[in-house]
Amino acid sequence: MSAAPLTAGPVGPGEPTQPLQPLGPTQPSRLPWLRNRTGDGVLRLNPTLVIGLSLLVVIILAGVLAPVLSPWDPIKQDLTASLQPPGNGHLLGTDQLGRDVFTRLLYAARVDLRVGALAVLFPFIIGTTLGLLAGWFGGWFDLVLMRVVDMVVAFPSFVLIIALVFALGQGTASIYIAITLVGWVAYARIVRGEVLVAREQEYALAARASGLPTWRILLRHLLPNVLLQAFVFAMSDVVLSILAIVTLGYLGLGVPPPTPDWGSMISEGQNFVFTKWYLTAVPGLAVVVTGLALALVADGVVQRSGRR
Amino acid sequence: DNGSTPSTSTSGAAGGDLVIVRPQDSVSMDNTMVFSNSSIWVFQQMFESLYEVTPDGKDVKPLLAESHTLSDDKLTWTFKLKQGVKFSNGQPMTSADVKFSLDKARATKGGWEFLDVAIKSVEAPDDATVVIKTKYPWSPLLADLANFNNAVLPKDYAGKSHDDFYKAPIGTGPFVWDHWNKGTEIQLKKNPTYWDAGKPALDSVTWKVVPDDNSRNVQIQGGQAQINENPPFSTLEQLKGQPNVKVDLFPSTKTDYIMMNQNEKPYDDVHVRRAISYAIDREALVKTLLFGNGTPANSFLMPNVPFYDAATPGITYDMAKAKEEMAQSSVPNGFSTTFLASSGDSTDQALAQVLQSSLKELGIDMKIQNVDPSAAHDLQQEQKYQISHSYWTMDIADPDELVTFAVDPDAGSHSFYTSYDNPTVIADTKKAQQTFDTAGRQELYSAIQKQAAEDAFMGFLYYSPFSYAYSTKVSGFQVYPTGNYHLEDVTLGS
Amino acid sequence: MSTLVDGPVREPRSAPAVGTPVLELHDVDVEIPLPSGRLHAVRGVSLTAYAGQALGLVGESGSGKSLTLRAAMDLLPSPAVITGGSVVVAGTDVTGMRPAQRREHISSTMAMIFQDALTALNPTMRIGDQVAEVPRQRLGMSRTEARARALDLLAQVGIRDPEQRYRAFPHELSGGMRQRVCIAIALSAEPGLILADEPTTALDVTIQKQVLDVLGRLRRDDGVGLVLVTHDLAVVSSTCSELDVMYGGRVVEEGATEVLLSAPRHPYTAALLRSVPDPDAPVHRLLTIPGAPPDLLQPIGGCAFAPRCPAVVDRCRTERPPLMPLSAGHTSACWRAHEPQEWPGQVGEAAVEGVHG
Amino acid sequence: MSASPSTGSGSVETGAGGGEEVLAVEGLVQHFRGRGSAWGRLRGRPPKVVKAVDGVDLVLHRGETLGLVGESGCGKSTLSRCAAGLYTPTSGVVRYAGQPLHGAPDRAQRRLVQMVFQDPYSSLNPRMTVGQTLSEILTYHRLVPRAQVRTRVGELIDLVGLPTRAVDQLPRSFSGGQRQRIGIARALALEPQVLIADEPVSALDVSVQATIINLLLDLKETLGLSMLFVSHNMAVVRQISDRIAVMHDGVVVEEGDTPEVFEHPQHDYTRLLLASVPRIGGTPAPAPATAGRDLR
Amino acid sequence: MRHVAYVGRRLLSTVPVLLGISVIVFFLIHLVPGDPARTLLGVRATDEAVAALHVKFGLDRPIWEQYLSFLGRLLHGDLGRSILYDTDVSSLLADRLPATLWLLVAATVLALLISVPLAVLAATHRDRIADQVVRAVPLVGLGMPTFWVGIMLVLLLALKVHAFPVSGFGKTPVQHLSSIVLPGLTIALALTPILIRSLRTSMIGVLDSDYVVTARAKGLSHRRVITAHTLRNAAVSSITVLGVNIAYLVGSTLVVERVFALPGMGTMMLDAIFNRDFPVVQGVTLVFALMVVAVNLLTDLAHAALDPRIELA
Ligand SMILES: Nc1ncnc2c1ncn2[C@@H]1O[C@H](COP(=O)(O)OP(=O)(O)OP(=O)(O)O)[C@@H](O)[C@H]1O
Ligand SMILES: Nc1ncnc2c1ncn2[C@@H]1O[C@H](COP(=O)(O)OP(=O)(O)OP(=O)(O)O)[C@@H](O)[C@H]1O
Ligand SMILES: [Mg+2]
Ligand SMILES: [Mg+2]
Ligand code: NI
Repeated sequence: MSAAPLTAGPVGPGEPTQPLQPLGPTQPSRLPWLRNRTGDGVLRLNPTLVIGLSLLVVIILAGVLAPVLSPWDPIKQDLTASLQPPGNGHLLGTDQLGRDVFTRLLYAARVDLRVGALAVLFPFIIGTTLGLLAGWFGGWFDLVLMRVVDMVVAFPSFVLIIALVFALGQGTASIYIAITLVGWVAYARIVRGEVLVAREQEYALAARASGLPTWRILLRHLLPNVLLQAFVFAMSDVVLSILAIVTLGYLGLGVPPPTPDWGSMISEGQNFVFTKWYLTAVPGLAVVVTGLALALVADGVVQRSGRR
Repeated sequence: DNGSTPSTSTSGAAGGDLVIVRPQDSVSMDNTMVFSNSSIWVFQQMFESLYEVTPDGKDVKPLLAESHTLSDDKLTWTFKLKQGVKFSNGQPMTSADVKFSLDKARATKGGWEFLDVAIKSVEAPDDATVVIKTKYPWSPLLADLANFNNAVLPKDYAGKSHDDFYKAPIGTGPFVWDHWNKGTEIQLKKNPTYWDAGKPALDSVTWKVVPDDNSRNVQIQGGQAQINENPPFSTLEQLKGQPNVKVDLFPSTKTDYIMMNQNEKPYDDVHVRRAISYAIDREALVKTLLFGNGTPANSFLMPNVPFYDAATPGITYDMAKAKEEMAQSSVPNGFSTTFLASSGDSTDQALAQVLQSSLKELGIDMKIQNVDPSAAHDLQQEQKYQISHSYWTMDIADPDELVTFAVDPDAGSHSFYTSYDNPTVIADTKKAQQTFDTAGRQELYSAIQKQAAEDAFMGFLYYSPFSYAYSTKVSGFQVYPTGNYHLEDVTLGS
Repeated sequence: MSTLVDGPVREPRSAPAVGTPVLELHDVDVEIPLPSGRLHAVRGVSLTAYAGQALGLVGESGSGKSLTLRAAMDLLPSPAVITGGSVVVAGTDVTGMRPAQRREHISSTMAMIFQDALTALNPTMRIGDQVAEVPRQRLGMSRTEARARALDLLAQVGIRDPEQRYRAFPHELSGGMRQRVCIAIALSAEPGLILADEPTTALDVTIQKQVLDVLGRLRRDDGVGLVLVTHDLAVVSSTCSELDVMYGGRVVEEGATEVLLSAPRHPYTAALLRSVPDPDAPVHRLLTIPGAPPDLLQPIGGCAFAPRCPAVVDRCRTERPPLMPLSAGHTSACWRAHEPQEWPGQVGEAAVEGVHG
Repeated sequence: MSASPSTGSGSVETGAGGGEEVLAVEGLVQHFRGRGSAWGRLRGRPPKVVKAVDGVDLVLHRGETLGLVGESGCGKSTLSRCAAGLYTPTSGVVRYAGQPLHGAPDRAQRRLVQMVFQDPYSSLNPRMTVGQTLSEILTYHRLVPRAQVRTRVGELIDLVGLPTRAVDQLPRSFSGGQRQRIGIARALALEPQVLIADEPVSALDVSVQATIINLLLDLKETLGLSMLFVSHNMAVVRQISDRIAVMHDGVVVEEGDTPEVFEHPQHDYTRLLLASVPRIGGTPAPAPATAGRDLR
Repeated sequence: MRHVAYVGRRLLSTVPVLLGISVIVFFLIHLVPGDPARTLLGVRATDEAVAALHVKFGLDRPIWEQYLSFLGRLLHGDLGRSILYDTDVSSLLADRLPATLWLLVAATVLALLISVPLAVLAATHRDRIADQVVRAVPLVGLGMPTFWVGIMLVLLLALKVHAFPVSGFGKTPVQHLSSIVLPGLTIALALTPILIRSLRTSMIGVLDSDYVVTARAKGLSHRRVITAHTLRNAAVSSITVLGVNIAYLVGSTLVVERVFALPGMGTMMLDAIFNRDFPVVQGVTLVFALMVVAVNLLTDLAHAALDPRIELA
């Protein structure tokens, strides 16, 4: 009878004579969402992702290269040149205090992207951690956490953010804290839901069957697989955070002056909507484009991961 | 009322509901206690005092009083009341009502009673006569009586409790109470038995709360409202461009200041204050913040107040001098400080940023701390600030109200919350209160204004008018320099 | 397994006489445009299904069986499209018809059932309503008529207590019952032919048997033709009289089931047959087919099975073998179909070596 | 082979498979609580209980393959997961070499019973390469010195018949059959004594199924593994098992040597099962005695 | 019947959530710096007057005691008295509730009217031009600040076209209806991107599912396939998305009511925050939370009604 040697050679007339799909470089990309479906590590991007990423890169570059792109200082005032119409060296004219609107627009990209990203980072970390633990361990921890989530969710988040920013005083730190206190629940919910599914997947069972310790299963096996949805949500969350900041600006609670930010630019321009519409429209458009870019990136990532 | 009507025609059709839109609601109808303009401007349509401010804001004229006489010792004032005046509940107005009202006004605490401190007693010898005795000669008395806190209310609140009365107040004015949906609107109706026959023309007046600047503008254009109370200067240009909308700037007594808290170092140093005052480019502020609708201030008093001295050598923009002063000061190399600003107040925001960049040239590193308006207000009053912005509008036609408030640290406001304390100025203030002849008072007030400017206890910024936008259908609308307006002369065309 | 509750035996309205062709596919090509290229999934498939006859369609996973059926039903999943050949339904070429007309013609002649009955039933609609839908919407019956018809159909496929089950939702039924509801739905349009795409793969053997029995009975009693897609040769063997074997998007062998299974004349059929374990005769080792199925994104020069074929000769790699007749009704697409005894001994030789254990 | 519970732990019995008893399932009961509502839980209302396994005794001998068959949902997977120590049973014990398996503090012990899962698509972590999956467990269990991990991974991959370059690939670049091989390699990495295979071929195409069955047979022979093989495919079970246990509604209704069960089924359900098996070329089997039973 | 019991149980289960909410509301508002009494009494308020007001509103007692009495009064339906307006909070709320409800209903209806047809269009023309457009255009809306959209709508539809009143709420139901369109649309536009995407995704999932293929195999008309077999099933998952976004919707009334000068609870909330009118802030927040909880309950019920697989356990 055919006794194959223990370690050598394929066993039996197995299938693999040329079984594997064409392979790319052996070392796959470290960023899982940048791999394509066949996992060959080549960054073969889909059009949605390409458009989204390039828009985002343009916005980021606009912020980073602001000093190169514009000769003006975003903060320096020229009260003699207040509210100049576009032209005359000012691409988009000047604001009430004679500052170049275009320059402020560029610098605002820095501020808003940073604030938006940071305001999402903390809830992302906190919510993901809690959701992971709740989904895995269940029990009273899950029960209590979900009741807290119910409570926070019952508040219109905006009401809570405004109240918190009020309570904590105006400033970016308050914005971070308020958005974090409100925002973590979404991540906790999403990740918990994903974990509940993933933990029943056979690979999670297999990891347990292999006798691996819990922390390792959580970090190495579950987390990478549940992160996608949280990441996708984070993309739209950045937009929502920027919008929250913009709206706080409208209510006078946004990023403190003179730091340029799209929200305060919009709210400063509000009194001129009928005469100098571009003062609000252009920063408004900047928010829209950023939102579009992030949404496209999120879309592209989802498409790429093969989920719908 | 026989004030001249500046707005042209008076031939508008009678009747109609006038809708006034405003950013905030009234707080209360209690005329003895309330400080909010949005309350005052409403109850002034229902309540009338013995005297009223003249349209130029510089004098008073009789309203419910017919005439007065002053004793030689200048301590006893005797007033004859106008006859045939009825309250809106039909009850005739008598001297007993006046006595009741003045006694109540003086008895309040934390309200406007400070205006009446000089009054010793009020008597009503007969129905048509009121006698007021003062503790010492008190020249601003008529101006004080013209204030709304001294308005004439029915005796014993017409049988109601204080609280109930103010829920549906009764007065002698051209309009009577209808309803108040707190936070949204107040409506007053025409007083059909108003003593000045034929007035008012309107059927009713409604004040609606519309917090958003653009919404208010748009409502005038859309015909849902006729008068927009104080649109920001920044929106005037676009308002002027709209058909059927008229924009008026009424001379006012509004003055803006930079407050510097002398309890906080280094603002106790006059050189620092002067340096900052020199560093403020008032012309530029008028141009950018007020869009040219104002004038730089040279005194803490305003041109529409009696005894304002146009010749006061106020501090004007001069960077060189500012640096000179700075060099002489205790902090020649600058310092860092925090500006207390109200969030959501576009003027505050802009002003703070302008100041920030000017002070940078003096080596002063100024941060902006934004808190919401009521917190800002609290912090100013508790003097928990370093540098901040505030403004003032007169309520009476006499400078004493403001002068006491601004330079007398014992008057309860710690010299406009700056703790400014100059004995000469204080002495002059007291003397002026008891001086009756115009020339004498002028001399004293001029001295005060000059000294105050020299001490730079505040940075006087600018005088600005009251802006109003209204539908071209509205005629006869006029705002007085004190900020109040009379609606009995207003008519609505179709 | 069920005894069929006797309902009134109905003559299917449109059932053609036994032996007439209901569905003919001529050289049908199906392609799927994908970002990575055009996937040529079905490559010139021709087959004919007759009324009253059961035709089996077997082949490896991905060989294009489902797409062939769905092409016939005009139900290709987007973005798949028919790019060549013609589909003739009840004697009429439907390829040129307007979509609505085609839909109407096809669905009044043929019906389709799927592998997973749970997903093939609308989870939010009562099963009775789903069965009554065609009579009500398409056959113009009144509400009560349609209901009576549905009850009748449910009884026909062996659902007990149809009155009571009428109001059930799909999730309240067992897998076998669901699959039979699907059959009832398929029957509701009184088709001449049922296309069944792996209707029993999701079921276990006992229930599989019940479902196959229902289908068999329909064929015998009502003359309803059947095209049965599966990769289980045993199922085909006990159900179908004719068999088509597909590989790499083509039909590679065609003929009577009995003949094909006893004397396969295509190496793939032979290999497939040998890799199926026999419940009655365990062997030492099963035969396996080395290698992977062809990449349908690429053009295939010769025989698609050549890279895995033990009997491969040079010609196989360069020239594609057409379906060649061997005997009456038996064709094979292999250059060496005529000499099965010459095929080299494969590893599968071991398979007959002896009973294990 | 007897279906009776083994008498006491560690007792040695000889059956058709021969050899000592390695894995024993004794009186195993596994109930699942239905989801129930949070409110119901607060009020202590008993949620619905699913009796997936309801009192099963089984014994697996060294070197033997025990086939477990039964209809869908009868509790096969639950039983095998319990047997692999993945679930805490409601009652009853699973013993490995006489020692209770569950709650065993010794990870060396637990690794001796390993499992291959049914679904080749969900049983591999999609974000770990084959090499990572294998070396992770090797490193964690210190089965080989760190320096040799890579070599050992290569050996394992070789053992299940995958090419060496598979090490650096993610699961999604493998076909179902190849994935199932990876799953087997993962189980074998821990050098188990007992392999529990829960329907390892039911998701696979017949030709691929054959390669996996052959692989398992070879491994069993070369490594001397004991195996619990779960399937609902009678033909496959017959091909691979020495003994067979038939499960129905959470209990084992019949157990015996494979040819015996196939040729002389005792229980009605077994007969129904066998009668339903389609056969190539065979005339359809005669209807069994239980025919006509309602289908749940 | 089973629905009634289910609603009852769901209502009971909201009790701990509401209690938690009351705690958050109460303590949150006390974090806000500043003294409501001072804010109310104004510039020259004496310390005695402030203290008296403190006593009147119980602001002098320890905070936990204030909470307990707050809770006690709450149980009697007493939300306290507004410090700013010196009126019962409950009567203030009663005044303001209609406008907000009108707004929310209008927003939801408009959002559905816009998103359902577009989602159907996109899903049935998957990956074609119509789909791309329907998917891309609302994305633009995702980034637009609500107040800005509001202003733009007023400019366009009220001032240029005169189709709707610029702002305000009117007095009669007919006036309410015409005044609520623009604000409703403003919120709806913010909501549609999310709704369209979720509905489109679930529609595509449903359209790809075997039962829709079965329905098509039955020869049913396209219209019937969409209405009877697709929409309802797609709605099952989208209704949850709508429910989740209700909180967002309620939150956006804050800004939208301000832009359109609607006398609703959102404007009252902002006023109250700016004036430290604690009882009003508490009252409004509670009512908001109640509304969110109620809507979530409704969506759960709708979900259960649409999907027979849901067990009402
Ligand atoms: N919607 C689709 N998108 C992309 N490729 C598809 C799609 N549907 C089918 N294919 C591909 O088309 C080929 C044929 O598919 P088909 O479903 O007809 O195979 P099958 O023979 O039915 O296989 P199975 O036995 O697995 O059901 C396969 O390679 C499959 O991957
Ligand atoms: N984690 C769980 N929670 C609740 N019920 C479960 C769980 N796992 C299994 N069950 C239930 O227990 C019963 C037995 O399930 P099990 O998966 O063991 O059956 P099986 O024989 O493996 O079926 P199949 O052949 O379909 O895989 C089923 O009714 C199933 O729904
Ligand atoms: Mg298929
Ligand atoms: Mg199972
Ligand atoms: Ni052997």
